[in-house]
Amino acid sequence: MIVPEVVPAITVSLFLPALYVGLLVGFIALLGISFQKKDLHALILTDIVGVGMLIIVAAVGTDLAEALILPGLVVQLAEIMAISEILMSREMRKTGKKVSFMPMPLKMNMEILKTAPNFLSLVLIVYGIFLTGFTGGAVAGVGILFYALSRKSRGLPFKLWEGVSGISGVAWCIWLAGFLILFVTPEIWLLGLLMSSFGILLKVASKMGLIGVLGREEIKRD
Amino acid sequence: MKLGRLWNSLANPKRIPRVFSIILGVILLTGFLIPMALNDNQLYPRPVPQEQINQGNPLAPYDRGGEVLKEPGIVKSQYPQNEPNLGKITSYLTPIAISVKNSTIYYGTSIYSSPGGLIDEILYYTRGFDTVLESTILIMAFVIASWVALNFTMRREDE
Amino acid sequence: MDIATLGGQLLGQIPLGDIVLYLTPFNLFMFVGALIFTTLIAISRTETQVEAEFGSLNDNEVKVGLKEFKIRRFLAVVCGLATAGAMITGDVFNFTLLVALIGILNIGIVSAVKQIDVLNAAFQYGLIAMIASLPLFGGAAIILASTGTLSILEIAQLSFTTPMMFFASLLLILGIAGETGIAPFYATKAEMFRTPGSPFIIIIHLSSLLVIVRAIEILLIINKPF
Amino acid sequence: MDEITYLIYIISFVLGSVLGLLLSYKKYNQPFVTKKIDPVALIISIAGWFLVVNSALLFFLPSFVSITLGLFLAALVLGMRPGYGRYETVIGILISAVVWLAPALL
Amino acid sequence: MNLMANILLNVLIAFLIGSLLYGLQRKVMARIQTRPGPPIIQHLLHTLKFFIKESSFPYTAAMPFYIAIASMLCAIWVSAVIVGPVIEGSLLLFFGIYALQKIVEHNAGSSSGSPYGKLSCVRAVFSAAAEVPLFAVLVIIYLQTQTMVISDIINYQAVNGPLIFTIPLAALMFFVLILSKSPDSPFAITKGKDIVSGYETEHFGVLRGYLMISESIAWYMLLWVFLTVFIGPLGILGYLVGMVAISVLIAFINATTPLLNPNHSIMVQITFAFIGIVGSLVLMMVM
Amino acid sequence: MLEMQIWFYTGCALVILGTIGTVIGPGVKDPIVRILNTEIPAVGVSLIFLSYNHVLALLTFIAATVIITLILLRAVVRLEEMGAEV
Amino acid sequence: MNPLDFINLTIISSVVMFIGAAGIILLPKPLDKVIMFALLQGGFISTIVAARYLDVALVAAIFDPIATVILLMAIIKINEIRGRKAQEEDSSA
Repeated sequence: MIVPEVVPAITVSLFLPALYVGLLVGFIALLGISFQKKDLHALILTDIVGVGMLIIVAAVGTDLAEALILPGLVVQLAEIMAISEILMSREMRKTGKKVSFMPMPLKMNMEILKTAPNFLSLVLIVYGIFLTGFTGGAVAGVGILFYALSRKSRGLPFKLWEGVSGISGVAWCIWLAGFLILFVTPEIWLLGLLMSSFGILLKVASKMGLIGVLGREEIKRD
Repeated sequence: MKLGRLWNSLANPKRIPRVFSIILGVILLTGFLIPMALNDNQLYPRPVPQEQINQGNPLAPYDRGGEVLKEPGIVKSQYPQNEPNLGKITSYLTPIAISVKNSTIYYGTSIYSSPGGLIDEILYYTRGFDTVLESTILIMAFVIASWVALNFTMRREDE
Repeated sequence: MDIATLGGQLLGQIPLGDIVLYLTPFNLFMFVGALIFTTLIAISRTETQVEAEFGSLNDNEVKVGLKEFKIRRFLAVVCGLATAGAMITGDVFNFTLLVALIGILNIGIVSAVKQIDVLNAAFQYGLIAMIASLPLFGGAAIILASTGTLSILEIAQLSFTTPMMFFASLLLILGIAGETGIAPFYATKAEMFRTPGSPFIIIIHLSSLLVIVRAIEILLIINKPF
Repeated sequence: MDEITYLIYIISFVLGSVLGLLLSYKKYNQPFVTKKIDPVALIISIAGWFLVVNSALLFFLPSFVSITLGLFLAALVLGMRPGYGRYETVIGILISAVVWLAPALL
Repeated sequence: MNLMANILLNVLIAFLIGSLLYGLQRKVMARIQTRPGPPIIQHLLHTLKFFIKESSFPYTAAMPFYIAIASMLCAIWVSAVIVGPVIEGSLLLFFGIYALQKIVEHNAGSSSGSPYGKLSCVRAVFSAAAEVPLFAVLVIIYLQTQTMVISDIINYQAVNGPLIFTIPLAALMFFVLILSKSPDSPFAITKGKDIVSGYETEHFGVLRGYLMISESIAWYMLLWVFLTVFIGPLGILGYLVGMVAISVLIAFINATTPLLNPNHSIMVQITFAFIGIVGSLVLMMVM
Repeated sequence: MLEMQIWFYTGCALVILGTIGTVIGPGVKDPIVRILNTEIPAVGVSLIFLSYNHVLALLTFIAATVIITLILLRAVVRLEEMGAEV
Repeated sequence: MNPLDFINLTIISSVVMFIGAAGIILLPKPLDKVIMFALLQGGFISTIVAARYLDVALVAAIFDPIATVILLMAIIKINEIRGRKAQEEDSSA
């Protein structure tokens, strides 16, 4: 028997320590937030709260738990992104300052930034495509992002940005179609499966990559 | 009147996350007093960790049996009656994945992350609606972030 | 059993794999209500706020720009659909995901405004929403750990309630309170309503109230007081 | 049907009030006159409240007819413009209450 | 009887009695404050008056929404009557109706574009935060009677006596909720006189008429739920007497208390809710 | 089995240590330092995932952590540039 | 029982990770912290190798330098900004 009927004893024995660690981490981080005056620091600390959540979910130790972790991660990431953007927008309105929109320095001549990105990004993207799904999307996304971040060429037009976000919308539709196929006509489940995995891959990857493109767009305006 | 002042200060948006987190923290602490244990009769149970890799299984740690396109893998789902193709996705491997499987025993994770595999089965088939929502959350958060970025933080001088 | 004593007779189920949506008169009413509001919002134009100008007798019209209007309408419609989904879903984790989606959309709907105070409120609300994901998903996970299932229909048929399930539902309600911003955490949300753009911000309020009502049903089913 | 009867009662009460309001505005043109008792209003009020409270005594009428009629008359006085019809109403209620209690007391 | 006729009948009764109770309340308040006060019929006439007045719509309004909202409010309270007296369905459904109603009321304020309506809308969000916990009294009723279906609750009370004796704190909570819905009450921040007429400020003519009709039905329904759930099986006369008594009691409270500041109003209500929920649970544990 | 326990408890220790370090560690007034400290709990969680054999989740988590770090750093740098006191 | 039995990949990597964690928390300068972070990551990767999931180790090994580069860039940039600010304050004073 490859898969046991019930959860193995060792996983059960690890549940309680893991749960307690999750609760403890959550508690410490929440205490930190409640005594924190600065908004940015509170935002950083919420990241740790998310870590507590992940541990609690992981503690269940089944395949289902893992399937629940995957998206939880992505949700956490997306929320941090949206909220940090709001924070920046608020501060810009408050200070009313025009700042150079460059998030990362490129004046440094770092050796790694010249040679490594092409290769690393290629590996990551190819590997991400092989993986597909949420995981592959995240991996390939980091690849695109890293490539965009480290390149010095800045000729990306604004339209392309919208194009990339368009791809992700289309990808979401592909994924939905795949999902529907799985339920409506289960006979061609294989097609549905492939559509779903590649839809999610495209979607997640393009969205992750957007962050990098976002950075470049800002650099260009500098 | 002190109570009135306290109530007024509670209405300050900046205080609210702090108040919320302290309440939540206290409730989390009560978790230590409550007897808790994992109910071992779970859905989708998995084998003992490291067991499959120790056996030299090239599909470790996600091998759930079954044969490609012939025999479904073993999945303990909630409502098997709703899922005519239960386990087939679990056992499915792409041709590339099969070749990877034959060449090395250390790439089980990658094989099961490519189309087919247990997690895909759960994410797309048995609990597909969840994944719709998750990717919707993702797309919405990005829409919001990119919209704010495009229209406020980046092109503010256009206003 | 419990489901019938809470919301009336079970009218039907919509199976989507392991996630089974179910309909009682209560769920159906809330579902239809949310959909009607969403439709209304989708076809409305926004209000114009008229404010007296300072130091003169003129009026100052605060309008919502076309671009802003479009994105906010889009987010509001998605939020309405998510609320409608949360009314009929029959799976704890699915419900928490819908609540999380509602939370992020609520922030998004007001994130496009120009008032600093409103942006500040949106940010603080966002912080709460992120913190609340710990009790929300954590609560669902603890329910899974203690019962071995996430389906509400299955949980309703269990004959026991452990203290662990009680703790989990405590976490769950706190998470929902955080994501939707009810008392005593209402202030962030109320501040967000000061911005123009009436039919869209209404959905923020709609979603939170309906979700709370639904959450009460779910928690009663999970805890089975007798 | 119970509910239909009650609906008729309410409607007759409402109509009576409206009519009383209109008539009283025609009849009196001074606001806030107290201390004076209008004999016509007094009679209507007593009759109305008597019919409402003591409908059981009037065996020749079905009770719902008498109550409908009584509510109409009582409302006619009760619904008068502000300042009028108060003493009349109170006296009407008192008298009918006494009549209602009389069999028990005697 | 035919279901439709039954619904129509109950809605009419609810509307007429609700309006009369509002009128009575105003009269009692006026007498307490040594004013003559309007006739009892005034509120009803006021409502009907709006149907023969000219309707005009502000050009700042959010258009289809602004009109739809008034009829939505009406429809929602009519469905409350259907759930309540007509079919005696689930209390949870009534709770849902109450939640929806909150939204409509709130958006009536904000869709007009008037700053007063806007303020009322912001306050409505505040007050919803307080009223929803108060409505959680339903949970306590559920814990006590093990059902949410109104007819079953009535049967329970017929056997075990009125719930107001077994869970008095819950009854108190519900009473505070009713109090907060009455105009001129210390908790009526959405309709305070400092913001003209609150969310109704910019609704004229037929729309205002609809709003007022639904308010009357709402008042009737809240009192009906209170009496049904806490006092038990009553005849129609019993309902009437109970409603009049509660209205007069609330009029006394309204006449003698000032309007609270929004924050304080909410926190007072939440305090009540907290005391009510915790107290009831403790009482249940003890007994 | 022993190995797995070692990973698990090492992960737990790292998570708790890192959280405490992030909340009250030396020099955390500087947001950069605080973000750097959050990497320790991230590695701890990865270890816990590993000991449960949640390998796919681990893979995704590694990628997501990098992106979260990037987002936070971007916010920090830009806010610093604006001179905003947050 | 030979004490040398305790020296295996698992133990060593966890020790390395603890050293790295302590270094990140205790060292004051951000650049030092980044170096200790690399130590932490190294320990982590060797743990994955000890678990014999080589593909995961591969990905972790690719992400390690990326994370380091991102951190480095941010630190350099922020130092630059702070330096410029200090200069401006000096010149204005």
